[in-house]
Amino acid sequence: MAELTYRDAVARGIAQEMARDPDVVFLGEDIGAAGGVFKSTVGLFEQFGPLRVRDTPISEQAILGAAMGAAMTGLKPIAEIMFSDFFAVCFDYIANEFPKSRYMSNGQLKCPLVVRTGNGAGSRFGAQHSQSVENWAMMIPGLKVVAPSTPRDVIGLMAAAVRDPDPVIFFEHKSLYAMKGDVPDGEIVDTLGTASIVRPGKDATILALALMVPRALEAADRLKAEHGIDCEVIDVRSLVPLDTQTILGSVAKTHRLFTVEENPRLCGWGAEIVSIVADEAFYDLDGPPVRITTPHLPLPAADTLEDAVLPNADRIVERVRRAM
Amino acid sequence: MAELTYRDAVARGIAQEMARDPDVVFLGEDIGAAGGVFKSTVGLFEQFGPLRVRDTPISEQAILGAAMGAAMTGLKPIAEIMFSDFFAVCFDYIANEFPKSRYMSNGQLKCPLVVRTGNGAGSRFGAQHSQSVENWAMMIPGLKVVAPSTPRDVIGLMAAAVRDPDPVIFFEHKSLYAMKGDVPDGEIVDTLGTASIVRPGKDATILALALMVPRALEAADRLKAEHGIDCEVIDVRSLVPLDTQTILGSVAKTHRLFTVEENPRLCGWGAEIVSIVADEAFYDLDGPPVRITTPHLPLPAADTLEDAVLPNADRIVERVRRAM
Amino acid sequence: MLTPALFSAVVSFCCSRFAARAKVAANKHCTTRGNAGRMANAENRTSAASAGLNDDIGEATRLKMYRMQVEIREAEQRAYDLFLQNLVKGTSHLSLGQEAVATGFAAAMKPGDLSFCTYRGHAHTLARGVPVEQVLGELMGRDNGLMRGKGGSMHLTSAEHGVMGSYAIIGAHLPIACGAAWRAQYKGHKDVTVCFFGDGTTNIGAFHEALNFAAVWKLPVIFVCENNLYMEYTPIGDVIPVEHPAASRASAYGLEPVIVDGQDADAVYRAAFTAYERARAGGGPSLIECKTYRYSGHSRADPAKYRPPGELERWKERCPIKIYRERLKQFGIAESVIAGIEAEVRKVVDDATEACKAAPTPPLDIITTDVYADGGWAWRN
Amino acid sequence: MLTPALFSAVVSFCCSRFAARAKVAANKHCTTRGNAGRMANAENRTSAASAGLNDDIGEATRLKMYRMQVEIREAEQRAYDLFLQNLVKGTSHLSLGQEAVATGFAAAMKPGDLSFCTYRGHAHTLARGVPVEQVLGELMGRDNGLMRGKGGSMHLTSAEHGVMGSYAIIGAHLPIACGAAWRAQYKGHKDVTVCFFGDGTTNIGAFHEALNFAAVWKLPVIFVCENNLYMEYTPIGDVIPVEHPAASRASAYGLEPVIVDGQDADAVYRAAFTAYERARAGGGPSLIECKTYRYSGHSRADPAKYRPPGELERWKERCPIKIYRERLKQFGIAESVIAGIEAEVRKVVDDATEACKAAPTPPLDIITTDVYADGGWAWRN
Ligand SMILES: Cc1ncc(C[n+]2csc(CCOP(=O)(O)OP(=O)(O)O)c2C)c(N)n1
Ligand SMILES: Cc1ncc(C[n+]2csc(CCOP(=O)(O)OP(=O)(O)O)c2C)c(N)n1
Ligand SMILES: [Mg+2]
Ligand SMILES: [Mg+2]
Repeated sequence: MAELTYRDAVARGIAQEMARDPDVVFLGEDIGAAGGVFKSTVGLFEQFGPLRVRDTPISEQAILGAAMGAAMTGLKPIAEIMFSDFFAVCFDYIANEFPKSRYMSNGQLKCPLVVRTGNGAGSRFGAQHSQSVENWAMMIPGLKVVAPSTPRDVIGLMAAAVRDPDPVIFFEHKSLYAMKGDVPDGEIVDTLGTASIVRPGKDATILALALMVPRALEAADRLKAEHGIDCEVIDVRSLVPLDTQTILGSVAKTHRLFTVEENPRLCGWGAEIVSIVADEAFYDLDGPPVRITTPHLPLPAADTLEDAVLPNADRIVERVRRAM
Repeated sequence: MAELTYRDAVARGIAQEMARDPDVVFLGEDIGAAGGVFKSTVGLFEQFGPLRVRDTPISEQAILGAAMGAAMTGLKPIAEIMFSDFFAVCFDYIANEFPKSRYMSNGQLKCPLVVRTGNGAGSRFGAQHSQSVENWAMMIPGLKVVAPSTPRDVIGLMAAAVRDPDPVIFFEHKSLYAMKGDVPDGEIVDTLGTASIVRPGKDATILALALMVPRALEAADRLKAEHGIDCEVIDVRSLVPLDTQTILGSVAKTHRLFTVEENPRLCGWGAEIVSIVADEAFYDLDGPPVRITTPHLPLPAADTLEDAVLPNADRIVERVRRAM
Repeated sequence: MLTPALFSAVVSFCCSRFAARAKVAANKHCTTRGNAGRMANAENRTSAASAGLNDDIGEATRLKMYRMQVEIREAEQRAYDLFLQNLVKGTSHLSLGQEAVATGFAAAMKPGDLSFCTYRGHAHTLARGVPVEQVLGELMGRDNGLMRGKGGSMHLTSAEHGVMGSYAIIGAHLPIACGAAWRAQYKGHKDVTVCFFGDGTTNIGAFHEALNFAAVWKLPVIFVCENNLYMEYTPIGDVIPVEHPAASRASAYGLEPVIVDGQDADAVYRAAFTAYERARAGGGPSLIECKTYRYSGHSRADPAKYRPPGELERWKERCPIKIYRERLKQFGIAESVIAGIEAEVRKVVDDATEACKAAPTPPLDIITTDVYADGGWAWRN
Repeated sequence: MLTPALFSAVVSFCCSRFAARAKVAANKHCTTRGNAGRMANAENRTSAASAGLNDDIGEATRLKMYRMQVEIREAEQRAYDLFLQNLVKGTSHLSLGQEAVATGFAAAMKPGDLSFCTYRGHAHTLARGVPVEQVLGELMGRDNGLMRGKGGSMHLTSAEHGVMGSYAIIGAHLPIACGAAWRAQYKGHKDVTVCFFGDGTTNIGAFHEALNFAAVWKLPVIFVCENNLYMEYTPIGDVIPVEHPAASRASAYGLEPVIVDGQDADAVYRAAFTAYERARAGGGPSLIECKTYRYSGHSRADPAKYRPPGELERWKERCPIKIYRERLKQFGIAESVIAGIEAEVRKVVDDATEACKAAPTPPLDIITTDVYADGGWAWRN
């Protein structure tokens, strides 16, 4: 067991898989000798060399296209898109190529790759470098989508993603890179499609993802201490496959549902889950399911403004208390 | 009053606005002398000339970027992206540039433009030319999003979109181009942000968009005739702004909600609306809100397969009947 | 502007090299030159350049190439007939008139070499040996189709033949082809990836990213621009500020401009052969522009009214099949042999047509297969 | 490869033209040449080329350009100090060492000309006359910021000064600049649009689409590549297969390659002037590569350890401000005048700093303003 930052966990997760399988290759902008702009890939270039850890031009379409072509023909590429906002410049691969080639070819082609990216707000980078775009990936049939919230999950889900035979979009949260957590020694391999109950409770279910998980946990503690409301907090972890069993099971127990989403409101992941719960667990619900999201806005840059728009423990406490 | 196809309504809608305002310009691939690949812009080149109706290279980023730069500085461009699937090659403009420049500049910049595009399935074009991607636009804060279902609405909403001071994404449905409808003479100007109740009813609310509207109407007729269920059908028309008043008002009356969505299921527009209704009208609902969507799949090409995946009247009838 | 004079300086004329056996040094391009107008009238020159030079290609290859061109022509004409009978649904983009390009490249390939095609990919798919029945079956949405109807005309794929997909978003497959070539480079495999696309495609961002990427990484990939003079309905000259959509851009990627007469399968074969050798020897990518012309509209919906009068006729005089038929005769192949090939091909296409007409539509349960590698489509537990 | 020899043939050396008043024919480029290594040692040559040639630029413009370079330098150094004091939040990308490019272009602009900048856009914003206080205020997230903190360091915008935004997605603004230029062309306005970007940006798809589009439509837009030798932390030479990231690509768009010494504001001014004249006369776009260097890291997070030893020092010898200070003296400007400018600028920056420190943070209610043109953010009724 060691204490590791989320940032270092990224490098360790990738290293674990590259050491295991020589077909795992890694490409992206400034990921090599420079160790990545978030310093989350430090040491990989030294350990695995320039043929397996390759710097690219600023050509996101080429990066993802090359990853796909390599994946189709036998490699297991990990591609970095530096900020998830840049998915917009290479979205054809994410939306039209990776997820459709197996289907369109009736199973002849495969696309086992991982796209990892820095997602989310909190760094005062403004509207084009701070977005939470998990729903951009979740809405596309054929992709798998994960977003870990702890160093341990980073490693375990990275391993699961690399070993998965389908394209996986791997969202790292920029504001979690400095966060520390305990990580067991040795190989860690997790399972895609599994949510985890990070705080059991009986009065309400709170679903959260990535940076929102610690905030939901803080809120749950305060709701218990200050208002006697005992919330179950679930780290959704994997949007596709979605662990609806765990979610529906929790709602069946607590009878109340809250989602805490960093994405701007419209068509966020919480909307999908609410629509599933409202359909399949309607009679379990004792009250309206409530979504706590970043308002439907571009993100402002200034620290005071950015802090005011993201869901935080205060807002979660206030919203849950009011609803219950 | 004249009978017009949806296809011809596009050209008439654009012509109406170009005739009114010399700052309205139109650009896209093969839209000029060729009249567009769907022949929906026939005659505009002849009427307004090559300076106002401009063919472009196959450069979707240049098309949308140029539209934006022109809009910022005083023109009112209409840009065609031939198939909405191609939003993926120019998504940066749709997701990161159009909708954020006003906000980031604290109101200094403006972006009054329209992107019109052929959306939706039914033409046996396969997975990369048949998608319904309204949710790709709906999820982005700062955009407005409309999807007309009749020739009259095409003209009226086109006028509203062109006159609107914000970026509007205008989804034309490819399988509606041949559809005919009555259109009044003279100028038609509609209002963004208004849904329309296209069939009043009292037992259940069915929300539909574009090609799904005629299918929902057919289903409603059959539900009435065959099962005595009297459905109110609402053509949502405008996803942003969203006419939540009309929707919530209808649910308050019928106490049941169904959405009919052509988009693949996850994070579709219906998810958002269900989450709004479940939160704000929970106690109005007499049963679970149900989403009828294209399954979460890439679209198959063969006619028999494509027909089997899209929501149709049979499936709507069956699903509503089962739920009631 | 890159002036014609400058261009001449850059391009090395080496029609004469066509005379030599195609053992060209791997890092030197064999380059010819022409433009649309000239091409249409260049039959004499081309024939002259090739006359008496049967040795570097050989009779077996030539007969194979003739058969292939005829098969593509017949199969695509059949596809058009079937469309008129409402048996081909959806769209389809034919290569009538462009057969020599697919044929020349496929003939120069080795097994294991990979092809990346566009929506206009029937020709390239057939040229790699995929049976006509499977191609027509796919166009007709039948269960015997190459992808059982799930992909359709624009996405023909046959991994076992090295056809790694047909792509319908302009330019998307150029970066993907880079990736396939990267794998070969990384693994030390000797296969080469070829990627076909049109003149209009040279204006999209992915083209630029792929060419730069391939050149910097020295990937074994060949980019083949089939310049058929039109993007969809717009002449290519209206949307580029240079003379040649691909060749005029080659130097931006440190590549030599290469222009080939796309109506002459021998010329294509030789250029392809050289580029394959170069790529296999580690010499990196090539960008080859083939001047050609499509006889039909852009897609089934297009009557092609935008052509200037006489243009189609001029290019039909340079029909690749006509040229090649004459070539075979020049080399002493008997009319009966040629006619025999034609009859055989026609029978293949007839039989394929009947088989497709008789084939069932796919069972509906394949709709939910192969979204994911587990065979299914479950996005939830 | 575009060989050096060929390149020489393409580029017309016309340093001598710098001697003439900048009345260059609008459709002919004034072109100079150099590369990174040579530039660093080319001080003598450059000075020589400019010596005694004060007449085509004039003292007033020169003093303005000196003041501007000093202001950019001082303001950015202050931004860095404020970052170390944790008063600048978020990221920031400085142009220390690149001041001559922004200055030379801005000085050649007319009112109404439009600038499109990148995240590394403080220099270009200041050069158009935006007050230092508003720039620093934005970096510090204060209510006196140019966009009241809503945009941040990477999105400086001042429409009233013609600064039509700073864009943080690589390449995105090149097509947008085309649109602004299209509007001028369509309306018959005489303004010209200029778009600044880096060497690394030449590899992204949007660059290619924009250059082609601008050239085909003959738009009055100037694309300025500030080649500071690095994309983020990777040397540009590692990611392009040609010598010059922008100039080696010019011919792909029918444009002339133009390379300018980006450390010499006079050279930049002259190249800019020529390109503006050309654009205003309907001669279409220009692509200008300015060789320059950034003294700081890529962004505030970057210690720039990837530089080879000595490189920074060599380039610091070619500091644009040092060069220009000497130039002024050569032209007989008194040391006291120069020092006076420096003192004035320092006071401006000091006062701005104090004003920003004293300024309040923005009120939270602006969070929900200006999403839409109605002033609000309502997506529903
Ligand atoms: C990104 C994108 N934009 C537009 C289209 C529509 N489209 C299909 S084919 C085509 C013309 C392509 O021209 P070219 O590259 O010359 O190939 P050709 O069809 O002539 O073989 C266009 C514009 C598309 N499929 N993808
Ligand atoms: C599409 C996209 N990819 C990557 C980045 C991250 N990024 C920001 S600046 C930069 C380097 C740009 O290099 P260059 O064009 O040379 O400009 P410079 O920063 O040197 O001025 C990169 C890769 C981005 N902002 N947008
Ligand atoms: Mg073409
Ligand atoms: Mg740079």
